[in-house]
This record gives sequence, C-alpha cells and structure tokens, in this order.
Amino acid sequence: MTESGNDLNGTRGITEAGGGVGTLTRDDFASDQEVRWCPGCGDYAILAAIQGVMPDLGIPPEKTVFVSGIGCSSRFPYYMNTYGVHGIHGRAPAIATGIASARPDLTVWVVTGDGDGLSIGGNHLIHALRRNVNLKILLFNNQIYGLTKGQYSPTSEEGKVTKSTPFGSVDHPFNPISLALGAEASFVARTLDVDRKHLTSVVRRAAAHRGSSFIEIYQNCNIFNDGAFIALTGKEGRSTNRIYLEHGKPIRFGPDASKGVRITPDGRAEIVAVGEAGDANLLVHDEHRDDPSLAFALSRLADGPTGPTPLGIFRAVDRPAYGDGMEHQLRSAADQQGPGDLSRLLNSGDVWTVN
Amino acid sequence: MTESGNDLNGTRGITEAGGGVGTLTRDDFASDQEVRWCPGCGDYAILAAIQGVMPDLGIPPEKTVFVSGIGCSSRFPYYMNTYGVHGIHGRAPAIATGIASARPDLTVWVVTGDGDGLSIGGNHLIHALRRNVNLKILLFNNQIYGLTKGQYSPTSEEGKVTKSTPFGSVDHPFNPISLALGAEASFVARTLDVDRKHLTSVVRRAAAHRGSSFIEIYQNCNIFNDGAFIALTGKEGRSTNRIYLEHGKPIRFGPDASKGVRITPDGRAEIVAVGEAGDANLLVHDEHRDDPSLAFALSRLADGPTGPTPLGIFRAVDRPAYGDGMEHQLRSAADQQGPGDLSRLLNSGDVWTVN
Amino acid sequence: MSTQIAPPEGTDRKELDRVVIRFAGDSGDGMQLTGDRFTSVSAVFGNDLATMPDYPAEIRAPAGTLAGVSAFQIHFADFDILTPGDQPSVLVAMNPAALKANLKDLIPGGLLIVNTDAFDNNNLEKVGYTENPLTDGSLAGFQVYEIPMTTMTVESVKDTGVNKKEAERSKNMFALGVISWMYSRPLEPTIAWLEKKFAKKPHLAQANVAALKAGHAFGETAELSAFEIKPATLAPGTYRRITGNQALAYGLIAASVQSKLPLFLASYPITPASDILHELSRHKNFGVRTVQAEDEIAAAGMMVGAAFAGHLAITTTSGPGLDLKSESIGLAVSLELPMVIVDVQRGGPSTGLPTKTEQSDLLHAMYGRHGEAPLPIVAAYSPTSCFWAGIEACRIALKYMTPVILLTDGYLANSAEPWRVPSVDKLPDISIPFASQPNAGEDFWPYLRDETTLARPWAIPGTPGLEHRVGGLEKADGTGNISYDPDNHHLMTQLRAAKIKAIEEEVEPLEFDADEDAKVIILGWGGTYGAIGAAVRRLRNRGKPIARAHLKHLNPFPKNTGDVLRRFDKVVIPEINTGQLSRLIRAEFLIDTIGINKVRALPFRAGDLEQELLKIMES
Amino acid sequence: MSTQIAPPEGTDRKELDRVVIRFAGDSGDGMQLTGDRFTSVSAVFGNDLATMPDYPAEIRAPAGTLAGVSAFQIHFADFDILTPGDQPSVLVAMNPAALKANLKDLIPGGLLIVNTDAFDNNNLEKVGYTENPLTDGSLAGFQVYEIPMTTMTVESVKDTGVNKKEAERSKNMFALGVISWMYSRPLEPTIAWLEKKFAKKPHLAQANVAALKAGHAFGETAELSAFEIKPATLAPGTYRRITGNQALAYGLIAASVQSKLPLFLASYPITPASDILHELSRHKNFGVRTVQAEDEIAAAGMMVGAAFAGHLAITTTSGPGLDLKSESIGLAVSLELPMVIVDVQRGGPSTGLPTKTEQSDLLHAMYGRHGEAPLPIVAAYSPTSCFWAGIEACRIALKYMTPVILLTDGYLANSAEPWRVPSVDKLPDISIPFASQPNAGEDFWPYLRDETTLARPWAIPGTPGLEHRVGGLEKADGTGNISYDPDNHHLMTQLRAAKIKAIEEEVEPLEFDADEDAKVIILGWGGTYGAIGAAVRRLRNRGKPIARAHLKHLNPFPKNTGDVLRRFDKVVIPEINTGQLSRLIRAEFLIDTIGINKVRALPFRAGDLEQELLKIMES
Ligand SMILES: Cc1ncc(C[n+]2csc(CCOP(=O)(O)OP(=O)(O)O)c2C)c(N)n1
Ligand SMILES: Cc1ncc(C[n+]2csc(CCOP(=O)(O)OP(=O)(O)O)c2C)c(N)n1
Ligand code: SF4
Ligand code: SF4
Ligand SMILES: [Mg+2]
Ligand SMILES: [Mg+2]
Repeated sequence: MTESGNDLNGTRGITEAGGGVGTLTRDDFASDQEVRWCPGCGDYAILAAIQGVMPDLGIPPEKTVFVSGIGCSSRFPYYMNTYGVHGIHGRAPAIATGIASARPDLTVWVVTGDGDGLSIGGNHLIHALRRNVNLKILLFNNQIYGLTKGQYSPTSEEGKVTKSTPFGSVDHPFNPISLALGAEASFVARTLDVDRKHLTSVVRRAAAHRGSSFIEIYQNCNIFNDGAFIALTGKEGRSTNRIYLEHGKPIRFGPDASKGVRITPDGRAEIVAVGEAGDANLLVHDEHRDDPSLAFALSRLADGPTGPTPLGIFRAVDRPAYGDGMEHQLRSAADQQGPGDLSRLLNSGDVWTVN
Repeated sequence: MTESGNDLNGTRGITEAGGGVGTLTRDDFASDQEVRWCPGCGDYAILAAIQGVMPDLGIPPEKTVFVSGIGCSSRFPYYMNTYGVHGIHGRAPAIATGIASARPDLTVWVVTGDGDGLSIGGNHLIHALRRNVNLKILLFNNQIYGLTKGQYSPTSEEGKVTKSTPFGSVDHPFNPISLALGAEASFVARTLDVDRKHLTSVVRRAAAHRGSSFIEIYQNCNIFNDGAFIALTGKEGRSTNRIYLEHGKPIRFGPDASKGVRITPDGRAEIVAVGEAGDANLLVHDEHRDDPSLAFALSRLADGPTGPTPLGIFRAVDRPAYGDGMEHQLRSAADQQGPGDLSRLLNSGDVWTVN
Repeated sequence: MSTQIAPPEGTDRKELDRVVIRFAGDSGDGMQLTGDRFTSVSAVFGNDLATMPDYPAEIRAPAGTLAGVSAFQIHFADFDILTPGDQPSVLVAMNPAALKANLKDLIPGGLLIVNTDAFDNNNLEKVGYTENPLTDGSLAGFQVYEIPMTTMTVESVKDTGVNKKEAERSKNMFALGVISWMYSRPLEPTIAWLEKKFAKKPHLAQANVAALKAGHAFGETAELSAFEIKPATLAPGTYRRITGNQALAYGLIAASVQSKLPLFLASYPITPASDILHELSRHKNFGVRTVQAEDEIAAAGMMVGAAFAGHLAITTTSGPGLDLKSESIGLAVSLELPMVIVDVQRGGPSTGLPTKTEQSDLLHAMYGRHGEAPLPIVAAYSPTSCFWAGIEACRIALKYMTPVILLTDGYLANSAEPWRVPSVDKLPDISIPFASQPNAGEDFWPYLRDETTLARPWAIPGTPGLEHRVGGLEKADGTGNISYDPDNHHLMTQLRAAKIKAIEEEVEPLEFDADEDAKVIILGWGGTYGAIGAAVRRLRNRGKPIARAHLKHLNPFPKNTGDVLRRFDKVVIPEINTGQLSRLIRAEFLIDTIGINKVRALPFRAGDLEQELLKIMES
Repeated sequence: MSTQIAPPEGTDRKELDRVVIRFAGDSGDGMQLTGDRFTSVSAVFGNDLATMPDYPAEIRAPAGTLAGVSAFQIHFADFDILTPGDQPSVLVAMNPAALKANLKDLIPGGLLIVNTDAFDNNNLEKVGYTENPLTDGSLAGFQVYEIPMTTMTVESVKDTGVNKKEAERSKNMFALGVISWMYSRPLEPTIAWLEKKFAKKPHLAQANVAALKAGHAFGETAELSAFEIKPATLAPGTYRRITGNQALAYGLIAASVQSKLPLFLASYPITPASDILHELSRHKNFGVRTVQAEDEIAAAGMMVGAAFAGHLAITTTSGPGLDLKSESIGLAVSLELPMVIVDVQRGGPSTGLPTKTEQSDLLHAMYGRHGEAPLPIVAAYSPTSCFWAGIEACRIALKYMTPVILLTDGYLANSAEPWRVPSVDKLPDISIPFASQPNAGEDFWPYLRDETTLARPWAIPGTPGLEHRVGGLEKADGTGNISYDPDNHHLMTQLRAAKIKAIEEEVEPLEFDADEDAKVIILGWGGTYGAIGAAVRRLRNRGKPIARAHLKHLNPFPKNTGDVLRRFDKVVIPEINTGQLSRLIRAEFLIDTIGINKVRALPFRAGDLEQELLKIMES
C-alpha cells in the first residue's frame, strides 16, 4: 500500500491482488443479495453464466467492477460480490469510462439493456466504443422495456404493439451489431441467454480483449416480450437458425451444416445451400480483419432474430485502449518534465518580488 | 385558413403555399442579418450554395424551417429568410423531430457541426436516422470545435494537438458515414464546401428524399483547423483524391480516371489501377441497394480525408418516414373510431348516475 | 373510529359509515384486480371512495417473498371522504408475506382474513417466520378469519375443466366473494365483467364465477360478520372512477379541444408518469400525436419543436426526467413558446423510491435552470383535480406564451376517486389566435409584446410573410434579433419575470376556510389535500378551531396569499419534503412557518397529521 | 477622481494615483496582446492592477464591424485596487468600430487616442458613421490625440523586410510604445518578450520592436502628456499575475497534492469554463487525467466513476452544462462520494450571453435537482481567490463525502490580478484515509457513518474484502442495501441534510467590517467582491458609515450569519441576478433584504453601486 505521494496510477490504498486467484470459485463472485427478477426471466441464465466464468478469468473480485444503468438487467451488479455501481438510466458507459480511465488496473464490466444502452444511453455507448475504453459491455437485449412494464424499445420490431404503441410502433429498429460496428467498435459479438456454453466462451474472449468489448445478449423477457427469440431458441429454430461464426472457418449452419454464407461480388453477405454454392465458395470468417466491412455485412444477414441469425464474434481487432493512451501520456510527461512540483508550478510564468 | 376545430394535420392557421413558387429567387431565402463567420470560413460557401439551390426546390420560404444546435455552423438559420430555430447544443435533431412529426407539410432542415451533431448530439442524430424522420440533415464537419475556439472533436484525427489535448488526443474518430449507415440511415451522402456544383446536386437529391437525408459536408475552419481537407481541395489532391460516386456507373477516379474501386471476394472495397483490374471488374455503384453493406464498405475506403475519399451519395433507399407513419395512424384511427368526441370520452368506462 | 371495527359476531347487517379494506397477496395473486372490481362495484353502488394501489418495487420478485407483495387499499363510505384511509380496518392476506408486510398497518382489533392454505412451512420460511403466526398467538389483538381459500376454490371450480394452476389462480375471486358478502356488494356486475373478459376462454369465466359465488356462499354459510354501508349523498351527476394519470390525460385532451390545437406529446417512459403516455397514445382519433422519444432530453426538444410548429405541446415525466429536461425548459423560457411539462413527483433523490410518492420537486421546478428563467407552476391536489390542472396549465401556457410546469405526484397518479364528469360545454375556451400578419410596419417582430399579458405573438411555420428565427441567445425585445446589449438583457430579464408575475392578476384568490377564533392556518399544496382535509375534519370534530388553505398555483402565488396567512398566529405547512413550500413562503412574505415534514415517500396519514397539528396548536 | 484625467499639456511627469486604460480595436488588431504586455510590465513595475478582457461575441466578425471589436481594460494604481475600473480614463481606439463601441464608457474629459489612418470612408460606413467623428465636433468633450499609427508604423519598419500586411500588423506595438511613454513603462521587458516570441522569425521581432520604439519616440517628440504612477505598497512576497480560471486550475492541482489523490477532470468545453480544462490538460506530470467527454452528462458520469474509483474527481462547466449534470449530481448526493462541480456562471437563461458574466446560478446550484438532494456550495470572490476556493471545495468534499458545487463567474474566470504566490508548506493537508478493513464485524458496511461528520467510509476498488455496491435507489443507513422502508427513507433524507448542515460547524464565521454607527450592511457573494469593496471605500471617503460582509460559503451559511445581519437596520444585497441570495437569506433568517439587482451580464460598476447605496442609506 502506498500511503504517500500523489500516485500517478491512482493506486493509493490498493494492495496488490491477494494470492489465490487460481483458487477462486463461483461463490467468491456471488453476493448475498436476493435475486429479484421475475421467475423465468432470461437474466437468471446470464447471471449464472457470468458468475460461472468469473473465477476462470484470473481477476479477483476486488479488482472487478460492475457498472449498470437502470432497468431489470441493470440490477445485475447487486448480485455480484465485486465492486459495483448501479448508476442512472443510460449513463453506465460514462460512469464506467470514469472508472476505467482512472484505474487501468481494474476490469470494468458494463451491464445494460436495450433501452438503457441504445435509447437514452446510445451516445455514451457509441463514444465508449469509438474511444475503445477498456470496458466489457454486456447489452441484454430483450427488445422491450422490462422495468417500466412493457414499452417498445429501439430494438423492437416495426409495428410492435405495446403500452405506448397501442396501434403498433412506427419506427425502424437498430441492429445493435451494425450500430456498434459503425461506431468503430473493436470487439463485437452476439450470443444468447439460453446457450450457456456459447455465452461463456464469448464472455471469456471479451474479457481477454483490451479495449471495448461489446456483446449483445439476446435475453427473453417472459413477462412483456415472451418468445422474442423463439426462432433461435425453439426446438426447430435452434438447429436451423443459429449461424455460429467461427474464426478461420467457412460459415456453415443448419441441419447437417447444409447451409452456408458467401459474399456476393457486389459486397453482400448471402445465405446459400452449401451443395449449390460449393464448399470452397463459402465465406471463411475472419474476426481480425481490420476493415469492419465484412463484419458489417454479416450483421445484415438478419434484420431481427426471426430467421437465420449469426451468433459469435463478428469482429475482434487490436487498437490502443483509451486508458492506456492516457496512461502513456502521464508517464511520458512525468519522464520528460519530471514529476509535478507544486511550488515550481505556482511560481512559474512572469513573477516579481515585493520586499 | 381553417380556423375551427382541432385539425389532425395541425394546419390550423396555415394558408396554402402562396402562388409563385416558380418565381422564387435566391433573395427570397436570404435574411437581412449580417453574416458573422470568420472571413475565409467554409461556412460562407455552403450558405451561398444552399441559398442558391432553395428556389429550385419548389418549396416556399414559409414552408421551410431551419433548425440548428450551437456552434459556428449552427448560426446558419439566422441567415435564411425562412422559419428557424437556433436551438441548444446537440438537440437540433430532437427539436426538428418535433416540428417534422407535428407538421408533415413542412420541409425541415437541420444544420449541425461535428461537435454538435456527433459529440453531444450523437444520440438524437442516430435516433432520427433510425426513425427516418423527414429531416434534411447537413453536418458541417470541420473536424474541430470552432465556436469554443479550438478543441478536438469526435472527427478529429488521432493524436490531434488542440487546446484540450496539448499532448495529442488519444481517441479514435468516428467516420460519420459509417456511423450513419450503422444507424440505419436511408439517405447518406458526403460533399465538400468548395465544390459548389457537387454540393448543390447532393442537396437537391437530399431535399427530394422523403425520410432522413444525412449529408456530411467537409468544411474548412481556416482559424482553428485550416487545411484539414487539403488532400481533397489542394491543387493536386483535387484531381487525384476525389472519388465521385455515381449511381449505375463503375467507380473510377483520379487523373484520366485511371483508378477504380472493386470489391474483393472477401467483402472489402479496395482501390485498384483500372488498367490492372480491368474495367469490367470495377464496382458499379448502386445507391439503391437495400442492404447497406456496400455503402458501408465504400465508407471505409478512407478513414479520414487524407487520401482518396468517396464523395456523393452512398445510399438512397425508400423506407416509410416516421411522420408519415404517425399521420397514417391518426387518419385510420379517425376513420375507424370517428373523430374524437370529448363528451363521449369523458363519459366512457363504468359510469353511474347520482340524482 | 369505533364504527370501523367489525362487530364480533352476528348475521344482522350492522351499519357502518366507512370501511378501509386492504387486499394483499403475491404479485401473481391478482390483488390489483380484486381491489379494482370491489371498487367498481362500490362506486356504482353509490359509496364515496378513494383507493391506493401499492405495487411491489419495480420487478416481480419470486413468489411468496416480501419483495413480491402487492396490495390495494380502498376506503369507502356513506359520506364524502378525502383519502384512501390511513390504516385498514380489514386486511385480506393471501399468504404469509402479505401478512408480514401489512399487519403493522392494521388497526388494533381490526379484522384479518387469511388464506390458511398458503401458510405452509415453505412460505413461512421464505419470509422469516420461525413460528406460524396463525398458531403462535401473535395475532391475538385482531379478529382473525382463517379460511382455506385455495382448497375451497379448487373444489368449487372442479367442474369447469380448468387445470390446477388455473383453478388456484381463481382464489382472488373467492376472496372477493367473501368480502362481497360481508359488505353486501352485489355479484352481478363482476360476473358480467368476468364473462366479458374471458369471452374467448369460457372455462376460465366459468371458474372465476364459480369461485366468486363460492366465496359469497361461504360467507353466508359460515355466518361471517356482515355490514352495510349506505350510499353517500353526492352531488347529482354522472360519475365515473378515475386515477390522477387518467384524469390528467383527459384534461390534456380537453385542453386540445378547447384550444382548437392538436395535442402533441413527446415523452420517455418513467414510473409513475408512464400511464399518461399510455393513455394519450390510445386517442389518435382526437389527433393526439404521441412520440416515445429516445430520452427525456429528446422529449423536451421535440416538445419545443412542436410548440414552434403550432401544436399544444406537452411532455410528461418524473424527477430524474425533469433534471434532464432543465436545459430545454430554459430554452423554452427564452423562446417564449407555450408548452406544458408534467412532473409526476416520486421519492428521491436520484432513482430513490420510484414507485412511491413525494413532493420534493417544487424548488427544482421553481429554480432548476441556470440563469434567470422563471415560469409558472400549477399543482394538482387530488386525482380528479388532475383534469382541471391539465386544462389550467395549458390555458396559462397559451395565454402568456410560456412553458408551464404542472406538478402531480405518485399518489395522485395511481389513486382513483369517483369523478363527477364535467359537462363539456362548461369547459373554458382557451384558444388564442396565431399571428397572421406583420405587426411592425411591413415587418414581423416576434418579440413585440401584448401590453397586458406581455405575451409575444405566436407565428407558426406555414404563414407567409412572418418568417422569423428564434433562439436561446439573448434577443432584443421587439425585433427578437440577437442582442448583446447590457441594458436590453436587463430589460428582457425583467420582462420575463414580469410576465410570469402578471399571471397573479387572474389566478383565483387563495380560498381559505377558517373557524371563528382560528389562530392556526394549515397551508398545503399538491397531493396532501385529502389528508389535510381529513385531519382538519377530525380537529373540528374535537371542537378545535382551525383554518386551512390549499395552493393550486405555486408560481405566482395568488395575490392575496400573504394577506390570508398574516391573519393567523401560526402558519403550519405540512409537506412530504423537508419544507420546500415553507422556504418559498418565508422568502416571499417573510412570514414564519411551521413545517410538518415526513419524507416517508408515502401520503400523510390524517391521524398523524391530526396529532402533529394538535401539538402545534397547543404549544 | 480628478487625478484620473490627464493634464492638457507639459512634458513634466505628473503623478497619478491610478489610471484605467482601455485598448480597443478590431479582433485582428492584437488588442488582447497589447493589453497583456502592458499589464505584465505594470505588474513587474510594482503597481497594483486588475484587468478585464472583453472578447467579441463568439465568432470573428468581418474586419471593421462593431461585432468584431475586441477590447482589454487595465486598472493600475499606486495603492491596492479592487476592480478593473468602472470606466476608462484613457481609450485607445484603433478604428471607428472601436471608437463607436467604447466611447460611451470613456469618462467625460477623458483622453482619447485614435489611429486616424483607420478612419477612412469605408470603415466609417461599416459602423454607420455618416460624419467623421474626428472632424464633426462630436468629440469635443474629450481630449483627443490623433495619430496616424498605421502610416508611422509602416514607415518605422520599412528596413526590417516585412511585407505590407506584417508591417501594418505591428501597429499595436506602436500604440503600446505611445502609451508606454505616456505612463513611463519600460520597453525592455516587451522587447525581450518579442524577441523570444519571434525567435524563429527574426524579421517579425525586428519589426515589432521597431514599431514599439517608434511609438515611444513619437510620444516623446510630440510631447504627449506624461504621467507617473508609483509602485503600490503590496505585502512582501513573490507575485505573479493570474486569471480566475488559471488560479482555479492551480487550486485543484494543489488540492490533489494536498490530498495525496490523483486529480481526474472530465469536462466538456463551454465558454467561459473551457480554459480550466485547457490548463489542467497541460499538467500531466502531476498525474492529472483530463477527459474531454462527449457531453456534460458523460463528464458528470465520468466524475462519479472516478470518485468511486478513488480519485479526486472534478467536472467544470457553465450554466447549460450544469443543467445537464443535474441528474448525475443527484446520483452523487445519493452515493455520498466526494467530487467537485465547478460552475463558471455566464449570462442566461439558455444560451444567453455566453461570453459575459452573471450570478444567476445560485438557486439552481442549491435546488436544481429532483428530490431532496442537498450539497455544499462554495463561491470564489476574486480571480486569485479561485485558488483558495478550489482547495476549500475539495477539502469539504473529501471530509464530508459529498459532491460540492463551486461557483465562479465569467468575470472572475477571465480577469487577472497580481497574486502573492502562497507558500506550499502553508497549504492545508486535506487527505483522508480510504477504508481498509471491515467495519461491521466481518462485514463492510458502506453507509456506516462517522459520528461527527456523518461521512460514510470510502472503500475503493482494489481493496480486498470491502467489495460493495452503491446505487441511486434509496438504501438502508449502515448496510447500504436497497431499502424501501418509509422510516429509513425519512432518516436518510434527514441524515443527508444534517451532514451538509454540520459543515457550518467548521466554516469560518462570517467576517464583517463595520464602521461605528453603521446602520446598513452590504452583504455580497461571488465576483462582486471588488466592486462592493470599491463602493464601500468611496462611501467611507465621503464619511458615510457602513458595514460589509462577503459570503464565501453559500451552503451552509457561516453559523453567525443571522446574528451578524441582525445587528443592522438594513441589509443590502447587490447581485447580478434578480435576488437569489436575497431569497435564501430571507427564507433562512426571516430578515428583510434590499436588493440591488442589475442583470446586465457585466460586473457592477463601483460608482453605480455607490449611488444606489447612497440612495438606500438616505431613504
Ligand atoms: C432518466 C430516467 N428516465 C427513465 C427512467 C425509467 N426507466 C427505468 S428502466 C427503463 C427502461 C428499461 O428498459 P431496458 O434498458 O431495455 O432494460 P430492461 O428492463 O428491459 O432490462 C426506463 C425507461 C429512469 N429510471 N430514469
Ligand atoms: C450544453 C452546452 N455545452 C457546451 C456548449 C459550448 N459549445 C458551443 S458550440 C460547441 C462545439 C462546437 O463545435 P461544432 O459542433 O463542431 O461546431 P463548429 O463551431 O465547429 O461549427 C460547444 C462545445 C454549449 N453551448 N452548450
Ligand atoms: S420484466 Fe422481463 S426482463 Fe424484467 S425481470 Fe421480468 S422477465 Fe426479466
Ligand atoms: S472559427 Fe472556424 S468554423 Fe468558426 S466561423 Fe471561424 S473559420 Fe468558421
Ligand atoms: Mg430491455
Ligand atoms: Mg466543428
């Protein structure tokens, strides 16, 4: 513990991570608070998956911060035995940016909803992605406002009948993956509440990414929007509609992997029968492509999760993280100018003396 | 003039456009206010071009509204002899959405800057685009905060040294075209302050588009960011770096149109020498493609305007405009339920009588 | 008070003047619906009544937990009543959680009706009962009816073909049947209602009706206490029940009709204001445009735009949203355009207690903008008064070309009262003309003011020749051109203030109602109206002289406010905040005030107020 | 006053005690630089001084227009002065626009120095002069020096190899030379400065030096009036000039050093606050992190995050930005984390007069959040006091675990004064310990309060065993768990208020300075300190007994405030708003106040204040 001086790293009062990271268990990450979502809510599965994967990440609870806004999903931090801030509606990325850029030694997670993150909080989200702040952003997309009891959200399909749109909504939804890619996101993925294995693997990759990781998680709200993802979770859809993206592999899906994706000569991604197209003409997925155009084209395969829909990591490229750039400037300023000397600063400029 | 009743179209007190639209001149659109930008500012050229094109659009001044936020560019409405609102920083798209959805009979323009529209106002912008509100949005991108005297903006290049970033900025900029496409924009274009002919033609197209038209206009701030677009406006760059997109034509540019753009089999847009690639392999531009992936790929040809950069209309597709959808609901509700009867409404539900 | 307690036994119907019943159960038990049906029947029967729902906090907690308890309270009487009642005299508890959460409120000796089937070990444990309260003697102070409601319900519906879950779900109708028998409510309206509701699922209708009847029959058979509450003598007219949020939505539609302006609402959902948006979005045939904006800032911006475009522009929100709208409201003050911002106050600060009520946004409404940006403030005082408040806020906005803040609160928003439906032709005409021609020679000056109201003209896009630009920069009075002139700024600052102050000329004077010899006046505002009224009634019943007044306009105050208050030795201001109106009264009139301030995010209880007032009167 | 007017003629240096000079010209004429150089030389020479720049409104208007006029005023004297001066006694006007915009401020009989070369028809027309004021007799009331500055400058630099534009641009140095001769300022420091500035362009250095010398020589040759202003007797020490914004930036860095916490600033540019961001972003070697956020809401959110993370977290803004931060500040109140929000007040409402000053955000700072969300408010009162205010605001924030609002204004922000540089080892230690271990048995309770300060512990991420969650929902005192309990909410509301109120115990008592027999006290706050002081001095010089006090803490007030004010018959409160402090004083102490309220978005003039005060004292 460094108790003296004004420490550039902001680590005053912080001990190094106690030993035993390797011995962490799921219980170390579960708080004692009663979980209060509706029975059957998809949030439970996500919570279980996250609590399950945390011990594997090698980061102790005290170095982990969960930040959220307001919404059902935003209750998440209360259930994690880490540091946490339950913020205000839409502002989680801003609060988290404050934490992450002040303290590059922490791992900061953001939990947000489709309303919290894409409606009121859209600006903070796209700016966090653009800056590549070192945040792991989990967007629980249930295509509805849960907490306020069922209004449509910016991801609800056109024509959606809700409390606030009794005649059906007249606005076109965002595709969160496209939006994130348009906002320069360096890590963009999509997964599903009920697919724990996939969710866990994507989260693990996100945690390892330095910079902003954006994960859209399709989450069922069984009270106000039940079955929104039935095309991916229902018995049949499960095998026909999930297009798992895997780096370096041709994109194939469906029963017997009989379908695939290829790029048309004019730049669109399209679904084809593997037999017709020929295996060799299928698109080989490349997460690491610097140009996000391919990832973008894949994001347009599905306008909404009602048919074949890509899941997995659309993009994962390296770009300097915001906090690291800031840190670098602090260090090099101190190197070049010497550490700050208050007396010298106050006495700088044109000074004169009166005796 | 309809003076009675509560008119669904909100046109109470509004006369029909007076005759003589055809006889409008540029003077009809110029206000008597002194123009107060710095001498040499790119804003002058844009103002001249807009005032010049307005009479051709067939919409009289009283049916035209200019809405802006705060910034040098946002002074624009004062110079137009139309209705106008100089709003608050970043909120022009919201104010304009109020006007356009209340009054589908008006043509509503938004003038905003890279700070106003993409920093503080980013959320309203992307939501207006997603909803496809009937707005003509002109984003004056000078890659700097002009009015507050020179801080970096969300379009400033990485490492930019400004008053607020004396050691260089550490954040990655937005590509406004990519962002707009990621936000589902139906009409997306880019043009240049000094290219009056091109600017005028793009503006004319934007005006004719029903829904949101988004135009990024590269604008030189000769005081705080002089020469930001020199690669496109300088003697040499002018011919080598402007890639004009024309619908239905193969994309060629440069001296003797010796360069072109093609789509790689893995979905990227790339610049090639026409000779090597062969004319037939060049990409034929298609504004109307429903899938925005091609437009997106083209937007990635240039990360910033420092080399060959596409100008023109990236995307122009039809999608119902927000206000029209709303209008439709009002009409069909009135048709189905009859026009509102206040007494009936108040007396609806479980009523009982006390004598 | 004694009339409230049920007599120990007897099948003769004993007459009561009033009863407060609270239905409490799990979120899934249908308590809101049960309460609602009981209310509806009581209203049509002719009692005066007031109700208050108490939803669980935000999300549905797992069944059987304390967090999941949902309750509905109804106060009904044979005279005009003012509040939903301080404490229930009858508590229906469908499970241990409901009992635990609500028992502390039941009056001593009150009647407690429990569903014994739900008191199994599992449910008891969930809420931390180590002993079963039904058997450990802890309920000795109450009169307890133990009824195995689930079992009896299941039994009663067995011929209707519903499955087990559906059968159990009908137990709320069983409970309603029991209570209906006890308080002599007819079953027919509810049967009709059920048949309509489940028209497409007749087996469910059948089951619910069977359960209802079974409950009623049980009451009779078991000879439960039975009471009668006569109809109240209400003013003649057509009545309906209405909540504050609904009344406000209707008030806004009425304002639209009476101003001949199309209504435009831009809003972002937030508890407890969302229902106004929901209600208004249903009335498109009135030309009502509703936009669910991306956030509150956008909603406020859209409101400003719609006002510029000539619509009757509204936004609705609650505390956190009001914060976000501050900057746009300041712009609206500078633009001098008419619009109404509705703030349904809830428990604060920050996210606070979102489903609860409070009066803590008054000073924020008054001062929550940078610079000098005054605006009028109107406050509703009862659920039904929200109708009036909606019209009044619009009227002021239009006449004075100004944004107006209308304050209601979570209690008013969700509570229901019988409402004597006003006659539409008695509603005021609040229309104002748009500017249609130049007003300064050939020119149009957007800031040339009306001499009396100081309002500027409203020229809307589409009007040829009146093209003009408005903005948030300071502008020259008259021409409206940007002006940095210091003296003009001083003038404009004064004009903006004078315009709002001038409204006092036509605000109805503060009414007060004083006993002879009253030395103390109670001054209230907003949703405490009913509780204060009930407390005053009690004091008067005790022979304590007292005066009261209730402010409906918070800015400007009625002109006679200072004079009224100065007549009394003590001015007592009860508020569900730490003294916000007090601060305004003190600053404005230099009159000392005594606050009664309970910030429990709940309405005042008339009894508590009575006690506090007694203390003050006697000190 | 007579000493301010220059004598008609004579080469003997006449001694003056003080002079107010205003340099005015086109934006492109370099007036800010001229003023700045003159100030620097005067400071080093030993005069006391105060300066005020007056930038054109926001954007650079075309050359020669009224909108493009830029001015710089300096007041320097042989005694301690308090303001940049009400009205200049000397006006340097480089073109007709500058003359037109500034002449009304020049004192009668004042000295007017004009650059005749710029008075051509074109320039005269641009600003609407139909006659040339130099020849139409309209300047008869002033002493006019007509100097063809451009011609003489061009002549003087002809051997330096600069082009015509560069030559003409040097005319500001010519003007500086003239004034330097008249007020006996040495040229050497400016020559050295020019040589350094243009080190890479020696021909420009040469030209500017030549112009400077030529102006000086001209003054001597033409036998312009010549004056002497002796050094002031200032307290011994090292001095430098500093603006309010810079002093505040230094104060925040000092607070960081003295609290041993890294400084974190998240801000969004806005006039007149941006320079604090600019200054702080230069000091990365102090570990200062600065983030230019996407907007003010984000800036406030980042501040909250950094505070949670254990940094000394700050955000800076002006009125419109404060509106936007309301909701986040409310969250900060609920989280009870230390941070400072700086509001540099400007002319409002809305966009208002962005480059001007005002005191109109006080009530907004006090009440501009929904719910009951009290926080401390500190106000700087002079440019140099911003240093103190920065430290004091941080000290309170850290000690009481609370957000603090620090108010300054556009005048303080941009004005410069000599500053006696404080000795670093005299600065207070404001560090507080982070929580490092459980405080409730095995557990850590984030809301277990310190008994005296009521502050909660600050446990920051990285500390094992103290993991906890905070949020904006109401929480149980102690454990910090979400709580919907009504009584807990009442308690927490009271605790949050009591914590802020408790600060009064250690706020230094309100000092007041009263003449014997003074019946009137003038109470001020913020940037009016100097003007009030100067007015009081004038009244005292007239033999009028008076008292004054200046509030530096606006919430809570110093404990003795009511007692102090009650000693006097009249309490006069001058404010650049419509009476915001007045309203607070009246509400808090029920003391009648008399406001002097000029909302001209300019600092008060001491002379005007003197007159207003006289009127009040004599009424
Ligand atoms: C400033 C503000 N506006 C509105 C609200 C009300 N509110 C709370 S959560 C929410 C939306 C929740 O939707 P989403 O983010 O999709 O989360 P979900 O509940 O579906 O998980 C809203 C509108 C608020 N708390 N604060
Ligand atoms: C709420 C608020 N925050 C900050 C400002 C200050 N401000 C005015 S314009 C501006 C940025 C201008 O940049 P841009 O939008 O790029 O316009 P430009 O001046 O470059 O045309 C800022 C930060 C403001 N007026 N209001
Ligand atoms: S309302 Fe929907 S999202 Fe919220 S907890 Fe219930 S099921 Fe989950
Ligand atoms: S500062 Fe830049 S953008 Fe603004 S008016 Fe001047 S040149 Fe144009
Ligand atoms: Mg959601
Ligand atoms: Mg810009």
